[in-house]
Amino acid sequence: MQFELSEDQAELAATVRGLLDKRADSAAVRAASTSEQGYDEALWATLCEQIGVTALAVPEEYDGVGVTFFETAVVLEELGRTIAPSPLLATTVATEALLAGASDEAKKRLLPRIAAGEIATIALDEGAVLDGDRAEIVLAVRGDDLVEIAGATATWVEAMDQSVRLARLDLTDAELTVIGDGRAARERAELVGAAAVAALAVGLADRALRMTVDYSKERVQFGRAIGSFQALKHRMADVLARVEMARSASWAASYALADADTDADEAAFLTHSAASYAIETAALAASECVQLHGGIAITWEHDAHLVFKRAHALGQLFGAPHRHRAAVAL
Amino acid sequence: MQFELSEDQAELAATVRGLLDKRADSAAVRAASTSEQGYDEALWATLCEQIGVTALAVPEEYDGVGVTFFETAVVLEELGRTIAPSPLLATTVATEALLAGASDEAKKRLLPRIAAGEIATIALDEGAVLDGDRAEIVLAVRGDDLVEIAGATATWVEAMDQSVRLARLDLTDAELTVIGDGRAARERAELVGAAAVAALAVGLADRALRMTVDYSKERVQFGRAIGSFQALKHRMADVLARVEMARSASWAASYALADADTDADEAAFLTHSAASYAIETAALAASECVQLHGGIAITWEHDAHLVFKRAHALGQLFGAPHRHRAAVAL
Amino acid sequence: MDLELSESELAFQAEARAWLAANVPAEPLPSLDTAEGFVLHQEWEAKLAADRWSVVSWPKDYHGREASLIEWIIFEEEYYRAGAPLRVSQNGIFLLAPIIFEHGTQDQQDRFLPTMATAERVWAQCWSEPEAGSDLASLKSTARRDDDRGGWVLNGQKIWCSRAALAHWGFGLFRSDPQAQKHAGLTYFLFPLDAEGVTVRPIAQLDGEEGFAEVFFDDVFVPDADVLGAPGDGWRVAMSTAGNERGLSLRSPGRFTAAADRLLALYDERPDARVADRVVDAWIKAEAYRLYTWGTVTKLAKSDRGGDIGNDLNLRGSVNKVWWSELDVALHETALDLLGPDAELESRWLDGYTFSLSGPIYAGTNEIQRNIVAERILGLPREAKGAQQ
Amino acid sequence: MDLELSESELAFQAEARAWLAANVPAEPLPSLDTAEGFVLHQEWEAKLAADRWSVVSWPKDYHGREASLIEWIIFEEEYYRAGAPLRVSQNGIFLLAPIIFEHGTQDQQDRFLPTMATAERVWAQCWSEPEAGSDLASLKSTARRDDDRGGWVLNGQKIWCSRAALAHWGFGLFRSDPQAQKHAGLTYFLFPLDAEGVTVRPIAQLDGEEGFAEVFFDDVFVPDADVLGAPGDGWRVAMSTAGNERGLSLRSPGRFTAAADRLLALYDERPDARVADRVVDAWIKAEAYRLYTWGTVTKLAKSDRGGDIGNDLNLRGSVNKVWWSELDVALHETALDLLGPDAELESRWLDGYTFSLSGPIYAGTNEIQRNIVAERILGLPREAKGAQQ
Repeated sequence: MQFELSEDQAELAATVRGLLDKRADSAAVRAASTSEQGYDEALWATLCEQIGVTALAVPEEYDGVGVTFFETAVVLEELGRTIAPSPLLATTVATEALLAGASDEAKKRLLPRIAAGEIATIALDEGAVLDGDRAEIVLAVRGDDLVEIAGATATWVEAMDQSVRLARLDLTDAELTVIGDGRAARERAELVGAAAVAALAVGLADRALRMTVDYSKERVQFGRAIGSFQALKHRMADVLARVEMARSASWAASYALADADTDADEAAFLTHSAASYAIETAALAASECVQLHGGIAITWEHDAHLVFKRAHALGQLFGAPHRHRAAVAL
Repeated sequence: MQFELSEDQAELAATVRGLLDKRADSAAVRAASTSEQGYDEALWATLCEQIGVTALAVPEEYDGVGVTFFETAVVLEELGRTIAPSPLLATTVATEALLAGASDEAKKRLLPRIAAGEIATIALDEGAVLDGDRAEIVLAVRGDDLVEIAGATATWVEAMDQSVRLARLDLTDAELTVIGDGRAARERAELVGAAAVAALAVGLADRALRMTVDYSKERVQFGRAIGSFQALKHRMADVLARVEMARSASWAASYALADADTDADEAAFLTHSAASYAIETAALAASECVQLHGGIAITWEHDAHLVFKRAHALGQLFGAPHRHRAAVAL
Repeated sequence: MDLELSESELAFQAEARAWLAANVPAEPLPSLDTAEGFVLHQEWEAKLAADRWSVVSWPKDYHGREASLIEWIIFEEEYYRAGAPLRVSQNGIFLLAPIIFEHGTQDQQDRFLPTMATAERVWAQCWSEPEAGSDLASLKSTARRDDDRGGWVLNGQKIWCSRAALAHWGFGLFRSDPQAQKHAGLTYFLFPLDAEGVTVRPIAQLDGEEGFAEVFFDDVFVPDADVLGAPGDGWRVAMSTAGNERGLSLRSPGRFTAAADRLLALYDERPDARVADRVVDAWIKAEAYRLYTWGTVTKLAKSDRGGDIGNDLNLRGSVNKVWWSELDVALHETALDLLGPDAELESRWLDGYTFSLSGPIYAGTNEIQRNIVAERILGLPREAKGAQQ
Repeated sequence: MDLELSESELAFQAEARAWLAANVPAEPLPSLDTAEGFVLHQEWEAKLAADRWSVVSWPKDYHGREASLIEWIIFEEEYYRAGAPLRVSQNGIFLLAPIIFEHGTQDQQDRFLPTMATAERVWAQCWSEPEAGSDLASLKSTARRDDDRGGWVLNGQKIWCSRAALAHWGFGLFRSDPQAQKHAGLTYFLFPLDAEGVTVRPIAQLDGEEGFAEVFFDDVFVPDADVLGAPGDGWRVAMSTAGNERGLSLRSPGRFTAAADRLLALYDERPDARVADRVVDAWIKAEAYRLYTWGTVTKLAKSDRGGDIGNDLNLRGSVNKVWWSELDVALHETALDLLGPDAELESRWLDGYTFSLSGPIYAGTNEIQRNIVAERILGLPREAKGAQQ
């Protein structure tokens, strides 16, 4: 029993954070979000080549690193802290869907490409698809089938959070190939998506709290640092408590999904718990971040609104908190 | 358009408050709650004879004062402030049920007795009945009928809030007489009950806030009156805002129920709004009252727990807040 | 209690409803914080003014119709229910005009009010400074006396000046007596934003628009004729009851009941049992705010008949501010939950949501409002060192 | 991350589960704050001790089994899951014992720990004073040196002494150096509650029971042998890490996961879609707390291997205190909403509800805990005048 990051996992987190500190500051994130592709291709290349973020959960037989989804979640928590736009979320969900539902042939063909850094995504419904316009591998669940889509026309749809990329797929001229079991793929994709969002949300909430605390130590009003006003202190203390609990829930969920021995119902409960709780925590941390920063928070130059928009977006990608609670069997 | 108590209504409120200040202080309320009858018969007599609290909403043709339910609600708001146990809630609901559903004969027979101060109640379901063991007039809705019950065996059931009297009715040897339309009676009883509870809750919330504010001005910790700590100030400010809004909602609901011209749906919405909001406000005010008083709040001698228990009881008599919201047609 | 509207009030309501039905643009106008939208909103205000709907409670000489307070509230409810455009002139008509009516000279009233009513001249509020976001007592911008020219010379910087990017004139407090401390020694000035020495730098908001601006003052001359109230008396002038009455205290409940109506309509389109409770809760809170406002109106009507409840009104203003600003956020969050993933795609609700975030912040943060409620209504002790955040 | 239990831990878990299944009373015991219930709870503790389950982490010489921290948590989870009685000896084993282990003499450990483990001697915590509810630094009760008799003479009054109405011995801080300020000059004393000069006055609680008492000290003599730690060093002793570890920091999540399980069972009996969301939310929060505790245990295990995370642990204790106490209230409120009108009639949930109200108040109010989190974890500035509520 060791409920903390192992040395390897801690080192992975530190490496990613170090890289992102250098390459994903506010200016870089803004540039990437508003760029043609909507993300930093060079940074993505580095993450894939030097750290192998897309290969972590891919078994060695498919040219992957062969650790687990938990390690991927560790990376996502760090990414969440930066608000950097990244195809890792969509690619991770697609990877796990393939592992859960795809035929051996499809796994052999597609997983190595993902491990090498190709962007993948999976459409679970008719709505806009995460990274739908920049994924090189596009999957979908149609009825009971897991299908691979080639030649779809993707149209970018602008979202409030520019760091989240959504696109509508027009399948008129597309070629669909059945590559496996859609039910298994969907089930896995929905859980992994929720746990991955929880990890991003924990990182985001932590970052929002730090921003708020740092600012409230500096900002002076009425002759005092506003961080010395008890009402604000208590609100920040509440956010801290929630971030700590949310991180515990998020780690347990990712661990359960990565651990074959964990009972499926237990894993599902932990995942919905983590998503419900982490998303709400990120939303609270973000709105306190806006409120305690005051006027500057509603300016374009300041990052508070990026944090806020990301927090809201996370609540929509793989289900809102109340939907995750509704998904828990009573 | 005058959204405030008229001079007569304000005078009524002042008279009742003056009387209760003298006769329903903490000691009196505790004595009454734990007495055999569970209420202060002398005080009740005074309220009925000098102020005619049970006669207010009874038309003059039935020996009543012939004002409206709104005036009764004004009295209930004052009663709510004292936590005094009182048969007025049950009697008011029964009165309105009779006015809405009873035959002329039944009205002629029963309303004058109520106007003269007899306690009445109405059973709307199989559960424990408010004042069921001390009511001289016991009504019930059975299917589509409004019935009068004679000779029921009532057994007092102890509730957490000793100032609220509940009793189970055994109808084995009882005589039931149909006296009118049960559907009309039930509909009116449920709305009037909810609005009456809202009025009690507003008074209670106001009282809880006063207690908390007064105590936090006196109680010194760490060299300061705890009322000077901003976190507590903000919480009390929130309670104040809610009390103000709840009172507005409560007045509007009682007014709507008393005003024949008000659209029925509008009246129902206002009533469920008031109940939902006022009960939640009372619960919040009561728990802040407990928390800010600290240790003494959880002692028997202190009134904080009486306030808390009453707040909880009010949420159970004619529907919990979430049930009132559920009753609002969307 | 008497919640009936009189015959004349009902007639007024019907007339307003009919006029709005006939005149409100079918399509929402472009944002008033865009150059294009600004002009279109000015034209809309002119249209309102032409039929005496822009400032119904004002004297007839100033394009008003001397409507009663109750009529004013009725109009506001109808205005929002009709989904009519935002008021580009709101800084002027809600915040500045009441002060001009109370403290302005006849000359000032004649010069400023008519063009305000028609939105020919749009006003910006220049209130905060970089180091004094919520703490107006620590304003640093200065006004230096210039007897030769018979006026004052303004220097310094204002920030969060709403509408300033496109407005014509501004109003704000400047420190005219460097010796005086805190609230003393401030003077209330009116000034053209194209005056020599004024530089306006728009601030891009998180919705990408420019509703606010920084305004820099470099030896800007303002004649005595454009000083509102007595020199050094600016704080009292700015804080005078009237300043809040039709502003904070009566922030139209219509805006929120209309938003609640839209939320209910959205629920009809996209019913979701898991969100129903919050939909009803928002509806209830909007209604409670409307009812509470009728209480305020009743008190105001009384005060117009002589009773003095000015302070009580200011305090109600603080209760209101916390209430409507947090309700506005909750209303929009609930709507976005109903929209689900579609909420992420640009929509009217999304714009309203980002806009709602500024509510708890501007015009005195909700933290300040709660301090005011706690200290001035509940009488709780002030913070150590009288610090108030 | 590795959430597998080892073979030996699984075996320990199985053994504990089996023993509890065989021995937990079918019917809940009467309240331990009644004379009758108190004795029955003592007997239960003796039974636990006989099979070495009362203090599993203690040395074998003191009725323990030297269980690891993880095993201790496992036992706690099993204990609450089994619905076993409340621990009448909790003040002793959770709050006092860790301090005796860290600061007590060998003689004190030998004299006090065995009877504590068997509950032959039950301990009361005498912490607060009337004017120092949350503010221990302003304790006024005194300890006067008596060299002739080789000890101290206690005078003063303590309040909110939990269990004191029926307990045998008490522990608390007294001001042994009247000159010293605030936290200095306090000494930690152990004393029999039937000693000459001690008067115990029970406090009736809102649930009608007497879990707390006032204790008055009138020239009560305590020999040096019953001073815990060095004279004047009481504050440091009381605040020492160990004091919190197995108390606050590790307030058994089992208690709340078990309550959540009961809530789920109640939902099965009385399903209500309108309350489902809150039922799940409470379950989620109880689970999150359990998981967070595993993180704490991991850190603790490390520190037992030499790492110093004592302060970190105390801070986690403050986070925990706020968390479990507010979760406990929410859990019970949700259960009562499921019960509806029946909630008003006496029930286990109702008792639990009234009991839960004291959670956010005792052992340092949640306001104090939030101050600690804000100032010591987040590093936010202390209040003006260093006031801390």
